Amino acid sequence: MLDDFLVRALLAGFGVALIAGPLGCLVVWRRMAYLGDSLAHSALLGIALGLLLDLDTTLAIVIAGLAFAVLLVGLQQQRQLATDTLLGLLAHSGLAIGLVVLSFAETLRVDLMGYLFGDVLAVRAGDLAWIWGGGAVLLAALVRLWRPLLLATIQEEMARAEGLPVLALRFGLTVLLALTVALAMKVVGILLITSLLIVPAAAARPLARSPEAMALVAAGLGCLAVAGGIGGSWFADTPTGPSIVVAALLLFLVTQAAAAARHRLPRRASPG
Amino acid sequence: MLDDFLVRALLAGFGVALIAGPLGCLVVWRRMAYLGDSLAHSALLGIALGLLLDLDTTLAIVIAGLAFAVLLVGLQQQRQLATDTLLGLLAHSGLAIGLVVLSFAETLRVDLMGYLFGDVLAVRAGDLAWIWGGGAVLLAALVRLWRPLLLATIQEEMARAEGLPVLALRFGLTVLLALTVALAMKVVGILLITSLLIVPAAAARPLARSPEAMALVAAGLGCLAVAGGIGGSWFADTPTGPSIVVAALLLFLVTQAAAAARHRLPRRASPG
Amino acid sequence: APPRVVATIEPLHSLVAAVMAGVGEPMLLVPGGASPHVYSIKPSEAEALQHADLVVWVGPALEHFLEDSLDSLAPKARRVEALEVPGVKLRKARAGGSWEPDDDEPAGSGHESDVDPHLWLDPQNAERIVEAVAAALTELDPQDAAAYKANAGKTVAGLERLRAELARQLAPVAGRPFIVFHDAYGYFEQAFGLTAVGSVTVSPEQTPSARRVAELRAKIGRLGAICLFREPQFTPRLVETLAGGTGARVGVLDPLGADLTPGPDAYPALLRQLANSLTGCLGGTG
Amino acid sequence: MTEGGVTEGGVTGGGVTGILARAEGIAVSFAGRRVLQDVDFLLRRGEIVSLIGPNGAGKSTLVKVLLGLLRPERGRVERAPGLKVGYVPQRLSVDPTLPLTVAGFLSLPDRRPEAQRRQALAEVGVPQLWGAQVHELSGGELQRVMLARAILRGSDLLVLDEPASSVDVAGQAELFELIARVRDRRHCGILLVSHDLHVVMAGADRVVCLNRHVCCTGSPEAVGLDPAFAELFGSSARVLGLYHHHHDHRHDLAGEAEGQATGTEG
Amino acid sequence: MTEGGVTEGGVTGGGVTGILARAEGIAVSFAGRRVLQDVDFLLRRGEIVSLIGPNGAGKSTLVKVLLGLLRPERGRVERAPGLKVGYVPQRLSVDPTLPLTVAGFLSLPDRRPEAQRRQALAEVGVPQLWGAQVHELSGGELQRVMLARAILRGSDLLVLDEPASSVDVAGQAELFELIARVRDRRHCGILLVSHDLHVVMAGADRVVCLNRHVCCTGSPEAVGLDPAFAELFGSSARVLGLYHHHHDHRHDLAGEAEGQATGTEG
Ligand SMILES: Nc1ncnc2c1ncn2[C@@H]1O[C@H](COP(=O)(O)OP(=O)(O)OP(=O)(O)O)[C@@H](O)[C@H]1O
Ligand SMILES: Nc1ncnc2c1ncn2[C@@H]1O[C@H](COP(=O)(O)OP(=O)(O)OP(=O)(O)O)[C@@H](O)[C@H]1O
Ligand SMILES: [Mg+2]
Ligand SMILES: [Mg+2]
Ligand SMILES: [Zn+2]
Repeated sequence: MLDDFLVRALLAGFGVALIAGPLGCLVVWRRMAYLGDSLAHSALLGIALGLLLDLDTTLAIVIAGLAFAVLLVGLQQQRQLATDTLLGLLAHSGLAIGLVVLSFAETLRVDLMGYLFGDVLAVRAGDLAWIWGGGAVLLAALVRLWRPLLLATIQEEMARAEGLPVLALRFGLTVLLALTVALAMKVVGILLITSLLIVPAAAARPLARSPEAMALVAAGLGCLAVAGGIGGSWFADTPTGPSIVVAALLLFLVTQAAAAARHRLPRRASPG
Repeated sequence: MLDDFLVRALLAGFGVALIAGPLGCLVVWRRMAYLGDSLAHSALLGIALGLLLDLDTTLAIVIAGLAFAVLLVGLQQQRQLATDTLLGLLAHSGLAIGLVVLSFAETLRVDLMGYLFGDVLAVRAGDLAWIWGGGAVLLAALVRLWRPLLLATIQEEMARAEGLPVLALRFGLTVLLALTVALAMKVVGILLITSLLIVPAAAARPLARSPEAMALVAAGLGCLAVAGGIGGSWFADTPTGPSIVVAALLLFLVTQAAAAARHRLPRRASPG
Repeated sequence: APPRVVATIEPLHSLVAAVMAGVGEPMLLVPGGASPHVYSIKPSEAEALQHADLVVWVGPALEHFLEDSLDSLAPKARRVEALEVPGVKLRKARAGGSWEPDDDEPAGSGHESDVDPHLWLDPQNAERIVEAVAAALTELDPQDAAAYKANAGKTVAGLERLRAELARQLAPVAGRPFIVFHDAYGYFEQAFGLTAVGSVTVSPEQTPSARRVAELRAKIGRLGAICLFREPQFTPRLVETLAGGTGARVGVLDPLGADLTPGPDAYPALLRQLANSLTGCLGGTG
Repeated sequence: MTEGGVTEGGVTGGGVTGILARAEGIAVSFAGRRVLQDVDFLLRRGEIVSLIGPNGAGKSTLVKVLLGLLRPERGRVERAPGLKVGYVPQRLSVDPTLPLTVAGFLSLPDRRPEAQRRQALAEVGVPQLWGAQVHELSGGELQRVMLARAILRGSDLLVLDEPASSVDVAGQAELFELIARVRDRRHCGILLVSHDLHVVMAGADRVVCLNRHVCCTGSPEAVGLDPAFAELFGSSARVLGLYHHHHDHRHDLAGEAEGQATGTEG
Repeated sequence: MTEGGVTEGGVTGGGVTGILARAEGIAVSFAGRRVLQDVDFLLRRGEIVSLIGPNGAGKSTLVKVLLGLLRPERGRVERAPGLKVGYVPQRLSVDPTLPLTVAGFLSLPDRRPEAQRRQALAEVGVPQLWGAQVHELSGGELQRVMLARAILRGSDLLVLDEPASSVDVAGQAELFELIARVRDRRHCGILLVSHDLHVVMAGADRVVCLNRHVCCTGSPEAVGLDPAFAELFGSSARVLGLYHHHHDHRHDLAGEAEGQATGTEG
């Protein structure tokens, strides 16, 4: 017996998983695993500022995401700090500034954590249209950028020398990610969207021999995790969002174990 | 007029900054910026399990940290996923499993947010002894491992071939970090300790030409951020922990701007 | 069949249960220990909401997580939103830190998130909620109208007695200053003329500044003996910082009644627990 | 101090003897140390230019300036408008986090027909690597694959920084023949950087000898006889000076290597 | 199927003619493809062994197996107990996130007196790089510095995988002289991998020719005349076969390179 809200949750989860799969592969290849968290924290800052300035929350989140993309691409211009460091720095600073800003308007009650956990069971029919419509647009943009992005990921200097607009590509990717997170975080929560970016892509890695295969497998595993997580949450009566993440983790463990078994011989000797 | 609690906050902050500076450099070099968050989330899982099994919280945090270190080092044995991906995966899974576990024990009261935001103003005299004593022990261990760790960071294959116990070193570093985070998170909160790991190290990078210099500068900048943040929180009436993070961010921006001004010519041409 | 009713937090659940006594039992959404500030629903709860005929909640200022869920899961259910119940007296949240008595002002227009949502701690507000719930139930289930009317009358009378009893109990400590952990007791103070002189923080996510801690400590010193109240969900460390070396006593207040067994008796028990904590600490016998 | 400028289109390209890229008066310093000083450089369509010089001479730096990857402190760089560049950097490493076959790599960033890709692989002598993962290639295999991709792109300008440093001895001869063939067929310009005097000079039309500044430039024969060249490469160069290029594509080289060369000036 | 084993201490080292490392019956496959098949290898104290073979022959793989970085599918590896290894891998890249001077790098993982470090840098021909940042070095400079560090460690066994692939021509001769000097002075064993026939064979006591299996092995002269060697390296090897090693450290080499070499078998 599939209740209505379960169907909506499934559809929303599938929509998010399908776009998060390919984007997540780029996130994993480019060492941007922290990106979801950083974006989320900058979004919290955006929400806080939006409340102070009486802006619409979604608008505030999108503006914060774009500002974040500009900042990140700007900071990446120097070569002395790795992307994960920059993302960690932005994440912590975003949260800290958000908290300081909020302290100036103390009586505003902003439920920071509400965004963290979100609620995939509370998806409305209108949200579905947003997720699938927005997801399709984002996916189309990603397909257009796919090959240039791959080359820029493998050998950035070479890509630049050969005339690819590497800076614009990096900015484009960050904006795509920011919009995806903004789209998904109001509906399914930050924890779920950032997990669906990383975990299925990581689970897909040992099964893939080409970037496209990895993207497709990641999308498929993401959908599997959504279905499994919602099913598990129904039967065990556990919180749905976290259950999906746990399902994704299980898939990751399965593919890792399979890969380890396949490659058992020869493997790297354990260092002395 | 320095109130007693301010002195304690300063001393605790200095203690954390002094150990976080050098460790943070290793975190930044090894692309482990996500480590603090992952450890913190695994600690939350530990707390949840500890409550269920009636364990002491500190013990639960330490056990969770060690388990985390084993898991991370184990997962790093495969080469197909970067460290930041593994850390992101562990962070999200840790949090998700923690939430699922907590849902089975509904009446447990866990103040997740208390650990996240902590409070450096609530430091007790006994905490100071822990931080400085524990910090000294951890720092001594770090000094012993410093050079081998550096070589393993630069060229892991070479280090292994030359007989360094790379796996043990990696495990040792992760354990040091886990213990530092465990030590500090109960006292100053997760946000502050993870920020003090990343931000001062990032700020120190452009000023340093040797690893040791970077470690010392990071420790110094961390102390400066603690003093500045606590001072700022006093004068501007803002929350103390976040103010320290914002102060560290300001220092980062200053050193970046100084480096950019110094290296203005020649710089990389902006790509097409 | 009796209408299916969902109440969000334990105090509201208790009031609803009292109104429905003998007809049915409402369901409690957020269990006592969990904080309504941070909650994510499970499928069983989503299903309960989906099948609910009536949802009783405080409002988006408290159960933020429900704001969207209600629209999608229970679009047709009747709702009683306590913040909107006619006759309920609302207060503005006070900025944390040091308060003077004239800081209390009634909430009028302004941002909805400025409202202090802990309105159930005023027994008169509880009476209004009881009446609103009874009215809603009567519309949904006219057959049991008589039972609801009788129950509501009994509950309101009980609440009146409770108010008188607590007023008597709390009168001796009315003038004694105390400090609370987060600004959750304004309604209770107002109802019984208590003098809270500050809170450590407005909401648990926001930690105080160094200056505020210093001010609160100074105030404790100036006013002499004073009580500081922590809450069971939150780590007591800051309260210790405030109390340390000042001679202030530390007590415990719990605005949600996490330890209480859900049911009609939970609400009075909650208020008595608060009153006992207050008199215990402020009266110097705790 | 004039700021370095990079222009696209200042050079009229397209023509058969058109200039593909030109640098004038280039100066680059790193942390106050001059690495390039007043360097002029010119590359025309259809010619193979070898850039040689001792380690640290600034060869890779000049290449990066020419390609617009590095902004010079002084001087001007111009590139023909719409110039299509193929570049093989000196240091390569491919990350194992990204699964990628050689076949897929050859189709980046634009899809290429399979037949073309297979032929390019065959031309660089590694047809069997079609389905191999790029990050698992051996050092020499990777260099060959990078070269195949650069050639496949149909570039107007091929820039190869030490393209054969890990390629085996039989392969090197083949590769330099291939490079000459590509130039003949496509009439593109080729800039070849190498430390290895004999292979690089073998097929070049022009040699530029760099050591912070341009020491000497001209045909391989002329450069070989230049005293600046002898000074730069020490006694090993003296023998190379006798070098002659036979157009039957057999490379007879006599190299004498002996100690005590001047590494870098001051 | 016997699992590959790595033993430390199965070989009695220490003695003047002691064996430093031995591999027997090594087999390695990647994804089902045999890369090494039944390979035996032996390295004694005081000898310089050159490992040569075409790209993809399995040279780097064999080195990794010998060093214990890769567990073989079959076969045994033994190393002298307490063997001190110095290793320069084929592919190097140093991350700019870590600030490190050349001087500091030479003191990893153990501190070394400044005088020793300066001398090592001078020996590899780059004394001026003392204060340079490691990640800013040019390709050849980095290789020289890596070599200096490996020599400085005072290892019993030096393993250099393509140590001179980016080093300039004058530097290469110096480096191979230096390697011979190190061997003479320290009496250590040296394993040298290279694609570059003439430089590698120049100073070697023994040459091992690898192409999935060991094709031929022996003194440079003997190997040069071996028909397996000629087959492996094609016509370019025929001329090299005439090679003779003069002990006045002048390296006269005549190399003839011509197309159509057999890349890898199968
Ligand atoms: N980013 C940098 N910062 C500081 N110094 C640098 C940087 N890049 C290169 N250098 C220095 O500039 C000099 C020239 O470097 P370049 O890479 O151009 O040399 P090269 O001629 O290509 O040498 P090789 O033959 O070794 O590749 C070297 O001494 C190098 O140490
Ligand atoms: N990790 C790996 N996975 C799969 N195949 C591999 C891996 N490492 C090496 N190979 C393959 O094994 C073969 C031998 O590689 P190896 O690096 O040992 O060659 P090599 O003799 O050192 O060549 P070169 O002269 O080009 O350095 C190559 O064909 C290579 O593609
Ligand atoms: Mg170079
Ligand atoms: Mg190799
Ligand atoms: Zn509250």
